[in-house]
Amino acid sequence: MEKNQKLRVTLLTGRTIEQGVGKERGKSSKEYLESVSVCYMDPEDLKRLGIKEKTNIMVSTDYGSVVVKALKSLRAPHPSVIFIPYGPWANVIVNPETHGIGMPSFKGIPAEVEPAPDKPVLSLEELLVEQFGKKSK
Amino acid sequence: MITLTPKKEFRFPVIAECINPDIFHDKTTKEIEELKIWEGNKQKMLGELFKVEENRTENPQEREAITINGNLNKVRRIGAGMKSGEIIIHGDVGMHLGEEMKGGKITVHGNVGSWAGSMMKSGTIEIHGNVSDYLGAPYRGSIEGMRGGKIVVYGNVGNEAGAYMKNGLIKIYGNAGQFLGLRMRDGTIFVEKDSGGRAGACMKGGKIVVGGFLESVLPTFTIDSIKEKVKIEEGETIAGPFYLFIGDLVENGEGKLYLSKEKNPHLNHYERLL
Amino acid sequence: MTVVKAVTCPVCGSLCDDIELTVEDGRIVKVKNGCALCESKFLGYNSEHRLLKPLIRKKEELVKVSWKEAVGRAAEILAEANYPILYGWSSTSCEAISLGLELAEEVGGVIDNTSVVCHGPSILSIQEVGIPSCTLGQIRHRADLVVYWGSNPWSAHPRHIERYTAFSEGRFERSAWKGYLNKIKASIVRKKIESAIRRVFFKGKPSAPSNIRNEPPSTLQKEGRKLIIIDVRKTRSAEIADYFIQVEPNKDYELLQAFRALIRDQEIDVDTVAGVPVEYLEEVADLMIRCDFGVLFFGLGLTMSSGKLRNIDAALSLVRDLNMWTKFVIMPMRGHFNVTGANTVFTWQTGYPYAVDFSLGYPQYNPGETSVVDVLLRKESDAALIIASDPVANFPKAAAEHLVKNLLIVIDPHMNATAQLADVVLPSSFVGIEAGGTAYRMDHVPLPLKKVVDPPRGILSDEEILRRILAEVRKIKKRRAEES
Amino acid sequence: MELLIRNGFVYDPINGVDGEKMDIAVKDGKIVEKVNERKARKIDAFGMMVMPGGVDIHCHIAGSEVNSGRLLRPEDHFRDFERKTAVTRSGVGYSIPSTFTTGYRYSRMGYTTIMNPSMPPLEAKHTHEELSDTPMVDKASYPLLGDWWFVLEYLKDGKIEECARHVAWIITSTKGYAIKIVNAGGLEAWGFGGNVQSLDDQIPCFCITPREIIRGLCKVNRLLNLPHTIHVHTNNLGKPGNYITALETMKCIEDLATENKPIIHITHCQFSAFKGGDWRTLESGAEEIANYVNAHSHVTLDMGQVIFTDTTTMTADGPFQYTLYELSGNKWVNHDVETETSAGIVPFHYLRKSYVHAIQWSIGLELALLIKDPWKIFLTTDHPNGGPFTSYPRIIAWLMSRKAREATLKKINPRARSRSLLPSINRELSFKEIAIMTRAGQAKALGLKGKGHLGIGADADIAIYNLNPETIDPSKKYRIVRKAFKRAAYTIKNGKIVFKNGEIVKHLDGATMWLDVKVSEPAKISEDMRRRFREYWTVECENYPVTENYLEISQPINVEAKV
Repeated sequence: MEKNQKLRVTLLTGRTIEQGVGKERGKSSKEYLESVSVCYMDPEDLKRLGIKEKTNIMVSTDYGSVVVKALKSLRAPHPSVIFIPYGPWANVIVNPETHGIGMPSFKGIPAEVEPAPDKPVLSLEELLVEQFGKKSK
Repeated sequence: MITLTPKKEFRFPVIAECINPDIFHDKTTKEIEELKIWEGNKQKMLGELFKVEENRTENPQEREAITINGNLNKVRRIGAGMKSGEIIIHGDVGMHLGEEMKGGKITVHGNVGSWAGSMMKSGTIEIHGNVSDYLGAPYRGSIEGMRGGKIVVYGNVGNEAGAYMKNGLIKIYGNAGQFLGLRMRDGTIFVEKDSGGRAGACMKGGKIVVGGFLESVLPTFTIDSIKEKVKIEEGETIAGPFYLFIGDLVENGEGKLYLSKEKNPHLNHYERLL
Repeated sequence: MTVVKAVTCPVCGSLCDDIELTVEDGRIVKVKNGCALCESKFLGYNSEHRLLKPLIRKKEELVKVSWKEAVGRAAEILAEANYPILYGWSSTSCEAISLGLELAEEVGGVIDNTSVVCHGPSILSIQEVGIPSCTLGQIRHRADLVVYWGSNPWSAHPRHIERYTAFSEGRFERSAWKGYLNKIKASIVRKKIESAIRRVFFKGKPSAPSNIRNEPPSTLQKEGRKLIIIDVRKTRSAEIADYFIQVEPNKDYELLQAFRALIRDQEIDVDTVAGVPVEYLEEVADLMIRCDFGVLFFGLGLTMSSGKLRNIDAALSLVRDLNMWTKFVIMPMRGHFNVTGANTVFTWQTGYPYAVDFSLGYPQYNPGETSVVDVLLRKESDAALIIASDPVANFPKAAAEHLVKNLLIVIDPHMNATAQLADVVLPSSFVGIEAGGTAYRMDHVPLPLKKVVDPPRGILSDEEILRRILAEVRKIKKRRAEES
Repeated sequence: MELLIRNGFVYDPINGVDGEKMDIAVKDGKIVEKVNERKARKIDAFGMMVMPGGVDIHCHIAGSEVNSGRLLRPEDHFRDFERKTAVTRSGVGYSIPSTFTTGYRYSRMGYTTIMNPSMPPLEAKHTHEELSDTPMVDKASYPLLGDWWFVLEYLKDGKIEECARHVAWIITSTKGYAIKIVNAGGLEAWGFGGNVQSLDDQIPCFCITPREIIRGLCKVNRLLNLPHTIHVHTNNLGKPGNYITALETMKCIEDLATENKPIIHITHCQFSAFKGGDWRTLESGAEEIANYVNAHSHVTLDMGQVIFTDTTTMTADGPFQYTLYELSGNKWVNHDVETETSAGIVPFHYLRKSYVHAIQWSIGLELALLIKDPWKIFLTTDHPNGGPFTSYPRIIAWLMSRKAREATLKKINPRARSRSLLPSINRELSFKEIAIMTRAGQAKALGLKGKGHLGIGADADIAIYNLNPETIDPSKKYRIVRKAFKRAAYTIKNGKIVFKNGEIVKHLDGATMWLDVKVSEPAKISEDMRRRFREYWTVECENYPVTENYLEISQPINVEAKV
């Protein structure tokens, strides 16, 4: 199979039970942070990228890029559809446009995925600093 | 002629329905400066936010006109409910421009926020720039869409332009967003370039003409025929050919959706049904 | 050791109120009847991430201060703001929400709740179409056709199916649980046989399962309750369904409109809609018309994907139209445990369910204009109070970016991303565990939230914190009025 | 605090005072014999009319259906708003005002007591939360019990006393005030999309008829000794020909009446007084109903007057609301409540030029004018179903002035005008009769001892209107009458001036009245009850009752039941 270095996909974001459980433990909890800095992909798509599960990948949209850990989806097949649970990582790359109704676009966003084995998944603190800079008044 | 110039770059929303030729009419410059206006949660006077200048002119039509120069993208409700006169804006302008307008004319050389011409009854709005969403559409929960008048946009428009339209004309020389002419009952919408998906969703009547590309036609529209040309308004006819679709079936609608045959080759599979 | 019965679970919009908690030495040690989310909350809420002292940002660092100082600073920020936002509210009590509205009115702010980023579009469509709905018990007693669309109850509302729908026991309809068990058994056997056949004959990789072209099974015609799941991906909920329809991403609107045409027996010019053959859809449409009582639950899969409010518009219209033939109802699957309550209290006090702007001294409502994400994207606010929510983690980056530039007050029991970037952090008790109140279930049934244990020393409830801020704001305004 | 209202023309029909010039003394929130003239605050009511505060027996102002209506209709209220003032909260108005605004607007008209007629027991907390946020007025709410499974099952088995005990339990648990019956049995049938068509239709799956429910609950009401009668929204409401159902409903309990006392209240009777086979041939059944009511003393009614305006209809009558949706094509909300009831909402515009709407307008006024005894028929619009409560002054004008009626008659659909009975009716009501229909009669029908009159010991809820009965001829100057009732000169609640000079001057929380019904053997939360709870509802029985903390000011009324 031909191995693409970049894959064009549709990004969905949403709830998972792991994220729900983690959230109730606290939004700084390890469970929560680990449950939302991942990306579920179709195993075939992983193959197309030429990577194994748990490799870091970079997901990019028109609105930003973020590094998350690729996980094999248990609910395949859904070729070219990737899923990132709600959380700070997903929000870097979702579409903020509300089209006059108050709601940004959290689902069905065109995105690109590429392997990023050498780039780390940032911690929440690092991500906040990267995205918003240091808070100073 | 009254000329208004913002005294600063606005940061908070400015609610300026007092900027209206009917209200300015017969007022002195000082009286205009004292009109109430809101900036954020503080009530101010127009003169605190805008420099007001009067250029005397004998031409009665010009005398009624208001010219505004500058960035007004935070300024909402300009010309809301106006019945006559003219507003000319050089710069971007905020939401609800000319909402519930009943007459007169607004010209904007710049971009315009959402709900421009919302629930408009008569008059003209001409926009030489882009417009955000809900052009000519009604307020939340209301079915009272545009009832008359004319809106011409030379740039692009966002989603749901012409929603619930009952009469009048919207001409867009750029692209349109999704749900163009949603639930429209009558009137005409013309888009020279491309339209986003779901054009004509739930329409019951009226006419939508798309001169460019439309990604897909809703499954609840049926192909009727191919038309060589279509009339936009008195004295203006556009040459086709156009696919004519009728819909929306889900509302037992008889709306007409004209799509350029040339720009939409992906729809040629419908021809087998003709 | 005491056992507290009939506790309402403050996690999701299902608001299960049959939770039994065992309390020992002021700590919850055991949870009975709850789902994984419920257990996680009751057993894990008091984690090391708990905020125990009010904090104020001084020279870049958050430092511990007294309640007086923190509340004073918060009140000062709000009283001086020109266009403050007050956001969150869906995970606190109606009593606190009520005070929040009073505070927003007092400071001339924009108050918004989290429905703006979940079921806000649903509300906008309800305002155009209406909504035929009911309480959940009605569905338990009567529904013989249950459809979940763009919603994954198994993960987001884990007890929804067993308490209220397909697997619940009603007066006129029985649980479909047994049928489901049999189906699982059969499928295990089938999988074993298939894998044996593969091992013997092919020795290769398994052929791709054909979910996308998944024909309606004959069991769909059976008597009794049926469960249909419609989604863009095969969720855990989809696995227990009698029928799963996989819709192409962003094509829900087309599918819904096609159903609307099909139930009226109208011909469609195309062969497939949203990737599903029209003949399959006809069968499902037929099922919808023939059921005695149908229900369509929808989730964020509909409100968030392309079409947003119009997807809901189509879903509401479909269900309304179905009432020409049978009884059919529809309900949004509300996420936060009291997001319905937030909408409810907002509406009775202001006339509008969310996105209410008090800057002109009276309530104004127009999502897209007065909604918090739009206010942030337009960079209009200058101060923010965030309660029981974490917008830095939930909002798109561009919105969060402006939020953290505001003078930012956070009321929350836990340290979260927003609190980390706040100027004032006010630690609160957990509503429904350490503080009582009222919450509304997704079907608008109000339920009491219990205070089961005491909060840590010095921690106040949301209600009390807001009351203090409001009193302080009034003092400042009075002082200012006297000065001028 | 003491207050002395001097020299007003006092209308206090319960105490037989008919426009006499006298002083009213108030102390500590009650009417007293006299106060210390030097210390008391004085109101000079010379040339004005003094009445007990207005009482509204039936207006939908709080709870889940009202609030769904608010949510449904931003376009109804975005132009009609109230700014925050130093004493008042902000809000929005028109047909379904927000809670604070509701209280202020009632107070502005001199009303001080209002009854919210439709409370789904399961959602009673919601109703009470909203009532607690409705300032300026005392209030109460009627739980919907006509389709409650417990009622259907006990009545089917003939267990009246058992039924009564459970009704007592639910009234007290939901902090309710009266038994409300809406389209008896029809709402249960609506659970599967059905309805009942007559008093003798069987209710699917329950083997009982609407007649049995109405009779049963009427008996229960008597056993429990409740201050108000059963409060009935008839079957077939809103359907042509339904005046027969209304008559049958009144007749079906005739034999249960004793001592010439009312035992049933037919609410918003206009909607149940349609004669004719279909909408085209619709005509008024007001005369038939009035004849019956004039000849019997076991019935009271309220009008449910229609106003030509855009409003929002909302009732617990789910099937009726669906029909209204089908007729109008407007947006539609349905909300069925498990084991208890249903609800529906449809925005509606009553048009002068519509034949049906004009006939409806005429029916309401005909009822009020043809029924001779004002103690039997009360002024309502079934707010907001016939129109918002803020239009009461217009109805007063129509009732007091033939000229006012003619002015409107001229503008309505000509065919409806030709069929209207109004041109043949000369009656013009007096101020005394208006006082009965808007306060005294309503309070009496409700069994509210301290309301609707100005006798010693009554609650000091008083309205003063800027009208001089000696100089004004309401028949001719109906516009002045309308204006005066629209905006009281003073409204006094609990002895405090809350409204004057066109402004709310004091924000005051009213009490929520409810019945603490004492039965000899209360329905126990037994294991059996618990089990049925789990089976019937989706909440635990511990979480079902409305605890007193939901009532801003709780005012229990003790009732000693006969069971």
